[in-house]
Amino acid sequence: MLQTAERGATRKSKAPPHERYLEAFRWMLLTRVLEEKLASLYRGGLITGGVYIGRGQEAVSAACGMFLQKGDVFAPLIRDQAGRSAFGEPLVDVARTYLGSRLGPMRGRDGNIHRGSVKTGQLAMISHLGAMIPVVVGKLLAKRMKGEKGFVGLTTIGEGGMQTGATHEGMNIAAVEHVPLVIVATNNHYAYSTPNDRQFACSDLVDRAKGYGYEGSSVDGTDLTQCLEVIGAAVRRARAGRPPQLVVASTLRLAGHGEHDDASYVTDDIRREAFAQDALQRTEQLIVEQELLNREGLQHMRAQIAAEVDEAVATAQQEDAPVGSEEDWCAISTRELVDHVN
Amino acid sequence: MLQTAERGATRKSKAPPHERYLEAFRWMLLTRVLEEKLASLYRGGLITGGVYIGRGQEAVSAACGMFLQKGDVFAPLIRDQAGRSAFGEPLVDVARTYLGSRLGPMRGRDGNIHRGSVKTGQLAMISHLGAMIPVVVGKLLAKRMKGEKGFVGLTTIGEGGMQTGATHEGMNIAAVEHVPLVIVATNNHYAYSTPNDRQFACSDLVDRAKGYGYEGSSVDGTDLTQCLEVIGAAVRRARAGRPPQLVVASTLRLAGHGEHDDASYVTDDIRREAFAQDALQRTEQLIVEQELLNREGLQHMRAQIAAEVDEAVATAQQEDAPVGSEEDWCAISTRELVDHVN
Amino acid sequence: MSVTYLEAIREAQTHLLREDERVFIYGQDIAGKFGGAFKATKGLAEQFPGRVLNTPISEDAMVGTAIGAAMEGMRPIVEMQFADFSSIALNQILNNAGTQYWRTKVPCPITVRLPSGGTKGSGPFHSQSMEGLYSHYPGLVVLTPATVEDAYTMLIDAVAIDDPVIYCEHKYLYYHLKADALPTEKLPIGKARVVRPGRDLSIVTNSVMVHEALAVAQQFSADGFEIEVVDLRSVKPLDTDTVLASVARTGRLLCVGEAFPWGGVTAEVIARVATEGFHLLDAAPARLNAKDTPIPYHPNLWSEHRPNAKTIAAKARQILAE
Amino acid sequence: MSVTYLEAIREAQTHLLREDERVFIYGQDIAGKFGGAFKATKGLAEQFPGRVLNTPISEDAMVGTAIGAAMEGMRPIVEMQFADFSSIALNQILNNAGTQYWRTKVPCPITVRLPSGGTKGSGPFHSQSMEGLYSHYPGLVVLTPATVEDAYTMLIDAVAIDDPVIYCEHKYLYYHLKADALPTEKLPIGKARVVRPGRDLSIVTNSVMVHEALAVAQQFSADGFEIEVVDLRSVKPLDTDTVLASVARTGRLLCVGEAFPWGGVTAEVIARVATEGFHLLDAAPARLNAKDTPIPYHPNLWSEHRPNAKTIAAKARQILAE
Ligand SMILES: Cc1ncc(C[n+]2csc(CCOP(=O)(O)OP(=O)(O)O)c2C)c(N)n1
Ligand SMILES: Cc1ncc(C[n+]2csc(CCOP(=O)(O)OP(=O)(O)O)c2C)c(N)n1
Ligand SMILES: [Mg+2]
Ligand SMILES: [Mg+2]
Repeated sequence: MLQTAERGATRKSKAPPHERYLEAFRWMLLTRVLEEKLASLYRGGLITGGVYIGRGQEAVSAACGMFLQKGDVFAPLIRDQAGRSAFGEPLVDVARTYLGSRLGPMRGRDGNIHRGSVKTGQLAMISHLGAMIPVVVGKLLAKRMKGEKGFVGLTTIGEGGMQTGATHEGMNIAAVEHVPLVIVATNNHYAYSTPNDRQFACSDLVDRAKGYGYEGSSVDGTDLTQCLEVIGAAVRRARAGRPPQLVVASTLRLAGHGEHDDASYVTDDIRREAFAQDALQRTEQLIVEQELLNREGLQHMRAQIAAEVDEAVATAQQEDAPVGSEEDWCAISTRELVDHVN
Repeated sequence: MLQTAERGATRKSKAPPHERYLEAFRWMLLTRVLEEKLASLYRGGLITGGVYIGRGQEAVSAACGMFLQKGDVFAPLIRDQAGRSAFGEPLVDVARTYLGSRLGPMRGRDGNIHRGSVKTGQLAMISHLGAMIPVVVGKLLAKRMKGEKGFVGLTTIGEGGMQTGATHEGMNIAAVEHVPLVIVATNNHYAYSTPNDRQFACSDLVDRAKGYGYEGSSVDGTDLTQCLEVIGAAVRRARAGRPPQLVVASTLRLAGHGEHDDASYVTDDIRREAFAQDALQRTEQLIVEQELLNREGLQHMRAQIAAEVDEAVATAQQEDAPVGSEEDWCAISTRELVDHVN
Repeated sequence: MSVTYLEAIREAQTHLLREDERVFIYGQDIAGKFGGAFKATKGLAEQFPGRVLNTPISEDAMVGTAIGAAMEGMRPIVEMQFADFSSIALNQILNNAGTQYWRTKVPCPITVRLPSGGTKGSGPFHSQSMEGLYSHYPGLVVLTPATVEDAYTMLIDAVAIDDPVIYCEHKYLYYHLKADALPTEKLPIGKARVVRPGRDLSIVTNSVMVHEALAVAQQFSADGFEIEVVDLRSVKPLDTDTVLASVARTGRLLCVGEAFPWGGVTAEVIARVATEGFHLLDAAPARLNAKDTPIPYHPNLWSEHRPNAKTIAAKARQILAE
Repeated sequence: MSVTYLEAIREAQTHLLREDERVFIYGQDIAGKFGGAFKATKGLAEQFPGRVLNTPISEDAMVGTAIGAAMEGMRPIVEMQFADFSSIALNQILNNAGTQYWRTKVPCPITVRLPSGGTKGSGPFHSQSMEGLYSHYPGLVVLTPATVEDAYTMLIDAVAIDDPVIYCEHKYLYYHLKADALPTEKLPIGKARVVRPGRDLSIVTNSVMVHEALAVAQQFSADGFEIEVVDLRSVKPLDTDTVLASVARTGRLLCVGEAFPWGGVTAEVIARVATEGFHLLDAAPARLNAKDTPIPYHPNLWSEHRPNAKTIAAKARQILAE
């Protein structure tokens, strides 16, 4: 759908499903099940801090994770569980972080959606939107300097986050450095409670691509086949040395901003738009229609996933929380340079 | 040249010169004479701080000032003497600022290019590039809230300044607020010593317009007729309630970044480009060719300008400098809230 | 009827929008039915059409726009969604708002509301106390209301001030603090308040830590020690006179703050007392701040990271024993 | 042969690029023949192709990119064109670089060079001293070399440190300060230096003000007063021990800094001495900073705005008379 994408087109994909369609579906389903579990733990008061889920964006996110290889850089944001899982994040990392186990990748120092780890090649985001983009650029630049080859970096952003100065500077510097970067921007039509018309005034955010020297593509984020094709192609182009890629996906956030938010500001009109379809439902429907999996197959997958999620949660729940009095209160790694301020 | 501008086209203007062509030329010439004087004062050690001049950009800048009316907002940058003068900045304000007179609009507190004043409707820039854009947006928003009508705001930026986060956020918020803003960006092919290829990677900065929901136009900044037409039209469109306007002018900076800089990094190749022409020379040539003014007329104008500039400088030179011991060291206007830190 | 700290902020804004047509509010998610991440503007957009405006996620431009509007005669209030995101707007705040009047004589009456300070589980990027950072630079007034009453009157005063004001409202106090009614009296901006008189030790503090200090004072009172608690209210200007008067009474000083330990409010207060009131001190002054690491997410870590009644009490005991 | 402060910075970078292939330099106008607004990288791009890179005017992205590269094993040096423009990168520095190791265990060895401090005619936006601002937040090492020798060794050490370092080089010293040769010895980072021993008064200071203090010490020596001058060198970590030892010798303390007066280095030093060395003090400590306004452009105003030998001497006289 490079440049010439039909915007908002929601016709049924005519093409046969992408070869990795089923795998993607599994990541999507895993995400849905996991996030519903997290939401229910949150409602039960068992999670401290916020829970932000990717409901409606699972197709986009799964595709983001699936085309990355070992050695690639992935900087996910708050609605990227599917991509995180697809790129290899163990479920127990998720559970440990949310449930405050001291064994989680952030050791209780940072929480929930801010997790990341060297082991999984996933950067731990800071909250300030757009700030991770130049960090990915720097990693890619360094890899090139070190003589590595064939790598890409992928990071995600929302239509709201695209309006930060950090995003602009990061997108531009990536193009100047000609690093193999893919930015997948999801316009889910809300940034917290703010609709598009108070966020930007261009007719389509993919129009930003040209102004940075990126190649731009649009994708219906509720259509998994398209997501796999378009994001897969963008990753391939970046890997082949083309300029940075901007993919703009269209969806509706099918949840509150976080689980504390009832999203009552989402209008009925917008819920009737084509981009408001549930990507997971659409995918499942196609799977059933095209008989990629039969009922039992589906049921089996569901049961397996539920068991995996439950196990991860159960593991984390048994683990100890970090203990304040044992904490190593030292912000830098060079211990002899710690400032002894009283 | 809206949207469809032939890029880099440098064919001679076929159209008859703009009706205000001669007036514009006078502002351009005034600028050249004034800035040469400032440069020579600087070389003579009579100016503290930097001297930044607009050589090569006089046509763009003159056009920026000429279509503004009383009540409009103008936020000039460092190469905008022509626009400042055209919009009504008295020469003595310039001389007083550069020569450190206590009677200058900045009272010695800020210098040279940072001047501005309520009286002339010209904002005093801070150095951080892009930071003035949202300030103009705020002024326009406030004017609308107060019920004023028919106003516009115009601000300028360089191709380097366009890469700051502040510019991005400011441009975007202007479009979201739909304020009558015109941004005139001059790509003079260098940001200090940095050429375009380390500054951005799109093929033309006017391509940014669409991504913000702006109307974009390109202009040959060495061609005064085009500058008057294109910038005049952009100001008219903004005033008529069209979306914000981005005009991208092409020139070469025909001086050092500042007068301290010999610009030896400017390549010979680039000096041979069409955009490297001297706008003032081109204008004068056309004036002579088309007999808009005869030799005496030109000579008279020159002499008059020289006299005005000399008078302003002479006035400022006789005035006292600010005195440290008499300075009112108080950063806020609410005197009872001054912090008495020792 | 009772009114929370958060409601007081909303009521102050209602009052301001009603009484002064120059006032408007600018920020992320503050409009519509939604009324802000913390609901500080709930209902205001409907009540005052066109004067409570949602912005893009552009902190720098939000403040830049407010500066322009203020220079044009308006009285914008900018709501940051969290204080921590004001790092993006820092350049506009310090270098544009903070220098505007001094450079150009044009007043710049913006009020930037910073939902500040730690709460359980908020982590490194939603918990910061930034008053020290803003106070370091010239040209700003920096306020840290600690009570419902102050939250109300100081916000109204902030908007009336002809200079840029950084108004640090503490998120922990939003719901935890209640008063019977909105205040009918006020202490002017720039004055600290002796919240509890004492004779043995002055605890000088601000914002949420005022309440921890009061708890400690209460507890020590049972043992016969009378701790005086001074709520700074405004950290710039800082009311040195009231602090010195307190130290003159008690001879002992403990400064407590929730911010990071290097520099900031507690260092400034101690520096003032040491330089201007050295002979009033009967013992070494002391300070207690958060630890010198990012603010941890996990409640177990967070509660150790910041000062609390227990650690304040321990410090107080030390000083009293000297 | 002689070497200036600026040349020392260039030589340090030459050494670093030569000895450590992980090092690269990233900044505006630093490459090509041009070699930087102050020529701190002059010749380096030619000598080390591909390792001295011009960036767009994007301070936030410059630092963000450096952070990513550092996490990937490189040792980037970021040159800000002026310290004042680092306000744009502040979020990346404080919230990303400063928290990285603590949150993720991944070290973030970036060095950010800030051409700092006032020079004649530079005005509000090209003169700032930002060490206090950066030191307030956790996770950073903040250095302010005051001599040619320190400029050289501390920059080399900075890049070797596994944590983010803010290296504040003073623009006034670039050309004004000369040494005979590059140093062959060094004091480790984190140690302050007693530049001149004394017994009557300790002046604790950093960066350019070390030289003003030395001038005053010299002058007082003629009157029989021996002033000890302590150069902090590193403001975070701050070498409290050396400062306390000095105050133990002299009993009197004056802190001098070029930055704004509220908070910052001088407040921190006084707070440390007052809290940890109260009984060492024979008189009230004092501080002297710039005035609490933006930094003026005009030389007549600028020279009154910052501390100088005259105002330091006046303060010193006051303290000695107590
Ligand atoms: C610089 C910055 N400002 C404000 C926030 C607070 N915030 C967190 S998520 C969010 C909305 C993001 O919207 P969008 O980018 O569209 O992503 P979505 O949540 O829709 O996936 C906001 C305002 C932030 N994280 N960073
Ligand atoms: C945020 C920021 N970073 C750095 C600078 C220093 N600086 C001043 S002018 C300039 C070059 C500007 O180039 P451009 O925007 O193309 O304008 P030109 O000078 O070519 O007119 C730089 C880097 C600045 N003023 N602001
Ligand atoms: Mg969104
Ligand atoms: Mg330029």
